[in-house]
Amino acid sequence: MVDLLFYVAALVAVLTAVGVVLARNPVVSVVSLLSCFGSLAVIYLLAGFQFLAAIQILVYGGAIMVLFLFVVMLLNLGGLNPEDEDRDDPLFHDRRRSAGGLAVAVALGSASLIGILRGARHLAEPTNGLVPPEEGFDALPALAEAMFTRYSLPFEAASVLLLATTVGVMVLAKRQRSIPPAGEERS
Amino acid sequence: MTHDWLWLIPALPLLGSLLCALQHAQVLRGRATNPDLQPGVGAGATAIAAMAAAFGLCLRGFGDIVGETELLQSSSWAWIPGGGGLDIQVAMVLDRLSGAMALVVTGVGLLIHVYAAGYMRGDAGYAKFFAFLNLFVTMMLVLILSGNMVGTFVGWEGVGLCSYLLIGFWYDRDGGNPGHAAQKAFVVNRIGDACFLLGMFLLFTTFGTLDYANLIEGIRAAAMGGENAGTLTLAALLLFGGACGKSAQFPLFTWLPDAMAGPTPVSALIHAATMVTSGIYLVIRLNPLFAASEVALFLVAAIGAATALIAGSSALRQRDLKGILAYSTVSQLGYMFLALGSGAWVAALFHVITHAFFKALLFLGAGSVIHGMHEEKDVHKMGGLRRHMPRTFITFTCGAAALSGLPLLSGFFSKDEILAHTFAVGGAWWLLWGVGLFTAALTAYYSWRMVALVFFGEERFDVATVHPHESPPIMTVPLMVLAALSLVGGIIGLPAVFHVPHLLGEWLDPVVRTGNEILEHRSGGHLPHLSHTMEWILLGLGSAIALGCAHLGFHRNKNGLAAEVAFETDHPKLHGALSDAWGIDRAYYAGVVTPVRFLAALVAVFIDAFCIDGAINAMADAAKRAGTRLKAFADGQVASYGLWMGGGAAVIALLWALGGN
Amino acid sequence: MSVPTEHLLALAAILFAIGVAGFFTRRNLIVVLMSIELMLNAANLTFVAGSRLHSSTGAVQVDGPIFVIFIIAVAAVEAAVGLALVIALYRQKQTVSLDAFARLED
Amino acid sequence: MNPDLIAQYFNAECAAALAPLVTLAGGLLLLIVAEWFEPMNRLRPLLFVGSILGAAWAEVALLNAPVAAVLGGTYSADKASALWGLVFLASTLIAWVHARSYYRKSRPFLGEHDMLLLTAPIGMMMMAGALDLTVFFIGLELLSIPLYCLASFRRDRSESVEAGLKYFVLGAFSVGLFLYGASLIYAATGTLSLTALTAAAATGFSPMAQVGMAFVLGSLLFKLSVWPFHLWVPDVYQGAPTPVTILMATGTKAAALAFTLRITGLLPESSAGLIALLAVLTMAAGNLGALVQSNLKRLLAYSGVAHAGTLLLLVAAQRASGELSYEATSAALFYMAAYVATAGGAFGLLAWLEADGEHFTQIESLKGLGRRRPAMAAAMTLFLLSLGGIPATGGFLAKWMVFSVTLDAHLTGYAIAGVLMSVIALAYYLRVIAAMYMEPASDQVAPPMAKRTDAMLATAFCAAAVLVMGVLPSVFLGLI
Repeated sequence: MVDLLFYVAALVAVLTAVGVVLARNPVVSVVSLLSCFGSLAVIYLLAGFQFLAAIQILVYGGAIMVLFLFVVMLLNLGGLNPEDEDRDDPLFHDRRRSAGGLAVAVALGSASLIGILRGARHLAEPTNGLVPPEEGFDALPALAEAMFTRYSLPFEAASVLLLATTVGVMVLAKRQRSIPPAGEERS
Repeated sequence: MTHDWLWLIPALPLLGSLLCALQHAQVLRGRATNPDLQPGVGAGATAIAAMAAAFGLCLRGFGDIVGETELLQSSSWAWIPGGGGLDIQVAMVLDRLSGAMALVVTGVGLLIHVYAAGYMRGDAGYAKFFAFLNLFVTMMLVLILSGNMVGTFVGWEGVGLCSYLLIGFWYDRDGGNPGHAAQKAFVVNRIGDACFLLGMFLLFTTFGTLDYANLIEGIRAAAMGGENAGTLTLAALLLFGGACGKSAQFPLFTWLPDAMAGPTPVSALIHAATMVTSGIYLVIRLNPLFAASEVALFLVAAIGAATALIAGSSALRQRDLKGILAYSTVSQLGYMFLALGSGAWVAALFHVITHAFFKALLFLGAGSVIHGMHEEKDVHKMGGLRRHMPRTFITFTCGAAALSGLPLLSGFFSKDEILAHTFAVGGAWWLLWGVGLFTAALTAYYSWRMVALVFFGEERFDVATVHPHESPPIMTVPLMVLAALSLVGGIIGLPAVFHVPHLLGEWLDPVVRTGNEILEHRSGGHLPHLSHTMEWILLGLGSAIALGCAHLGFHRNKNGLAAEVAFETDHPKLHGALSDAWGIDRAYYAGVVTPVRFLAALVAVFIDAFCIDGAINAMADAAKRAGTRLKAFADGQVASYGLWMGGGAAVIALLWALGGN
Repeated sequence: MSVPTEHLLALAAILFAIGVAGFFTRRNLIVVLMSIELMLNAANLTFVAGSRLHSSTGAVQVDGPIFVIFIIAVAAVEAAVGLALVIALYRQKQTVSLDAFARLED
Repeated sequence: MNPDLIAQYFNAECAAALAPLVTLAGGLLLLIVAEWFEPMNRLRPLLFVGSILGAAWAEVALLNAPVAAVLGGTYSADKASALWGLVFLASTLIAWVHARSYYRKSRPFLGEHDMLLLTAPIGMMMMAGALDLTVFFIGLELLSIPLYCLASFRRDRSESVEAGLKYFVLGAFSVGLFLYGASLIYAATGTLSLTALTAAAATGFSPMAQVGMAFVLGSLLFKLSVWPFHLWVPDVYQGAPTPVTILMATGTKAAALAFTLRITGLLPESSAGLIALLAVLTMAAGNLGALVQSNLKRLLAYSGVAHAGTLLLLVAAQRASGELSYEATSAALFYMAAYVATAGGAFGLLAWLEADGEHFTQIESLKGLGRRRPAMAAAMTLFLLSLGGIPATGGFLAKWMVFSVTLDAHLTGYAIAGVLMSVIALAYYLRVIAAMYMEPASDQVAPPMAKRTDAMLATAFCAAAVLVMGVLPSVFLGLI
């Protein structure tokens, strides 16, 4: 039952991911990506990482994707703007580039798959029984402890990162203040 | 005992250089407010004083080593302190070889500085010129006096850099394209420098030291024990490659004739007397290394002979006065390498010294002529100048006589010693001896052709507008000193048949002893030797050839251009080949420069086409009608960059995914 | 019955490849950014699978899940910066197409 | 939480190790306060320089009492990372000084500019000191995010926005590669600690981990600007405001190199040849690319690519010899210290010229600079010669050390190729020198120049450093 749920979630994840890439309308892409993240959250849940599932929904779904949607709406890109959008077929508007891109994607993907399949034999444990988790699997306490001891440096640094990002984004996105005329400007 | 004052020898010209640079800066600042301001005239005096002081110190050091000590050494300075195997201690060493070289460099350099003070008068970059010139001398002294290969390399690169600056000194003048010549000189030199660097690395990895004294010990042990023969040969060849670049040997000599675009004192100092001899210095310094390898010796001799012949023949048909001298210099440098390849280390240095005298003299004399002729360099447009510039005429003729090897003059003895040695080695060297002898004939011919065309016959210029005048004493006095040296300089190396000691040979013996021992060891105890009769025959042969060809060259040309014109019409192809230096330069352009440029352009286009799209963008702009289709080509630069990145990562990933374990 | 780890890892690899494909083929910057999010999520999934693989009931291997949390934080940061740049670009060129910037070249 | 646990992690050693980071972060907070609190506004430069100097002081303290590993083995402040820290701080300070004169006329967001600039070295230090992939990753972001913003800081110029976007898009891609690679390594080995990973790699990585390593290496090569990951370099260097280019060219590269050297143990043993090959190709791409440039910023960018190739030789040498040797570390540190001074000086001069309104972008426009501004031209010449590796400059010794390490690792052929490449390199550096000294000035009249004491001091500092490193390298090598 649980493993069936996993395969359904996996299928949805793949289909929606393809949807992100193929959709002509950015809004559709955003919604597809949201569903993809949702199905990944299901998988995390199945694997016993409730906390990750929660922040996947809250942060990814609730914050990041809404940000995307917001920008799409702000710039009014919902409709098909012939200048911005891939006119005919989003994948093949430029055959050379797309072919190259697909080739690289396939190469990277297959390299990973080969590594995974060849590496599976090297894995320490017998490779089954991971989904669903065994009884009493609870990652949260250990996670919290590590986060505030061993990982306190990146944790604090992440706060500095957020601060810097706030500053940087404000500079980038603020409407242009009037800048003194091009006295020292290059023409 | 350490002699830390040795540091002063290069430091003094460096100080002079800095002072001149300061004066130049003041000139620049002054000119901003007053464009007519006279350039910093104090610079010449400063530079000359620095040179004189350095010369004095060299003399003092020289006096010290004439006594019981064989060499003076300063305390060493830890340039790169050891710790991880790399330990470079730099020290100044004045031994018999570097002492002699340093004397020539500072002595001839001093004379040239004096001359330049007159020659460059009124030039806008007067102070700058002396700053460069003093800096050059500094670097040359570092090259010579360093007791360590790294220090030599510093000087090696430094003189290249100064040469670049000085060749391009008159970058803003028309004709000759000095900027291009400077760049060519530097890049060709750098090819040699790369070889030098590699050879140095090789020696370091083999012997674990770059200190000359230790290195020579190591080489001696290896050569006597017959170890590492391949490495020694390779190292010798690489270093010889470096020497080829700096000393303008085939096939790297093409920069030297172009380098004549620089002011004439520069040609005299750098491209005749000092920098170009640094390759010879290096080989003498490492003589055991070369002595240990038959292959290296033969290659050195063969390249030397080939260079002598090619350049000597090219000098025959040049019309540019400095061009004749330039090819002649290349040819004489070839002689020196011929000597080195025959194991005649002393003869090579002997020729370095005499050549420094007479070639500096010739260049300075040529400068005086060109100066008097209002920058005319074409010998076809001169003639009859002996009446206008008597002092220049007499001194110049002395130099030409020495160059052509007229009996008993300095060039005669040094050239004869080289040829005698080559002959004595025998075997394949006999062929090289023949080449050398033939080149000697060419040398005599073109020297006297040059004298005849410049100073004899009718005035072939417009007497109404051009008034040749003798140069001021500040220029002619150095000429006279050099002329005297050219005439009698040979006494330091009289041949054995004269039954007087070979002064230079005895002096240099400690330096070349190891090399000779190795040569002796390799040949089983037989050093090449000539009987006195044979030596007399060779001397006679040399004298006869020199006198005969000099006579021929002079008489065919003393009455005007008839012989020149006749040759040109009779043998147009030969004339073209000779005046073009056998087309080697053009072959370079076709074979090396153009392909490299093409490669660079190809890469540019390649990157553009795939990534930067410059060309395609331009096309798209130009041909709007192609519009969308071409734009599809031109779009997505970021994606193309990413494609290369992703592709690179994918290749590595696939390699490692499929590899091992 | 349970799901073998390889399947989780393979799912991640497929998602990663789809993300890469989207990155290279799309020229709408916003969609390109979303493709990058897909790549990051593939990494997340692999970390989760790896953590399960190397955990036992008593001792949870937490390095992976912690990295996931950091990745989510950084994804937010990158999205913010990326979208700010999108807005800056849009102000200049009235477009969000990658083709709009190809001026820097020689 | 358990107090013992806290005491175990947050001890005096930890405080010492993190002191430079904390100083910079504190400076950042003070800068924010200063921005918001009017009376403190004028103190901003003081705060910036103060925090840099404070951090430098903390690094020097660490140099005398290095700390091997803190925070459960996730971060180290050993001697090498302390020295790297000093390199980063110098690079940041040079960039900042030039930014001050670059943005001299009142520009909006200067406070924000300083804040972003002060964040970058925190990230670099985390990268250099990381013993754990998580720490490295956050450091990487902490460096990259400010740089994205700074690169597009001049939003009035489309080139600037473009540069920021290109850097960002490709940077985000490389981060994706890194993360997926790290996750594969983790899935294969169950650890993210470099110490544990090195031990695991010694007994052989599984193919999965090796693929992961390939991805991680790819993202590092991107930051190092190695062929074929280098294509963004000329565009971004050219478009970004020049002071930011200083930081990108020197600091970022140093940080990426420091980390790459740390993880060479994780690369497959057979990869030394591959990396050396990449190094030589990078040198070729950089040098040939530079040969045909007419724009000085692009030329220097390509030359930076060539230098990255030389540095990569060091990585290959270290992989080939199998362990982090003293020579390799000192060569890397010396090379980057010299490169910070040289490239920092050269790009700094460009920033200065640009701020003065000289139309500097083309080599053409440098014509006659030797006459117009002799001191500036002399400094530029010095920097170019050092980049070209002429003896008696820091650049020569740096190259020398790298090549000797390479030879010790028996990568002879690659070392020879590297030496030969330096011949090509000289050709284009000389072209610039020739333009400055040997070609008559173009007609355009240079505008009246304001005295820029700060930029002048920075240039003089760089020039002195280049010379001292060339003549008295023991001053620097003694530190290592």
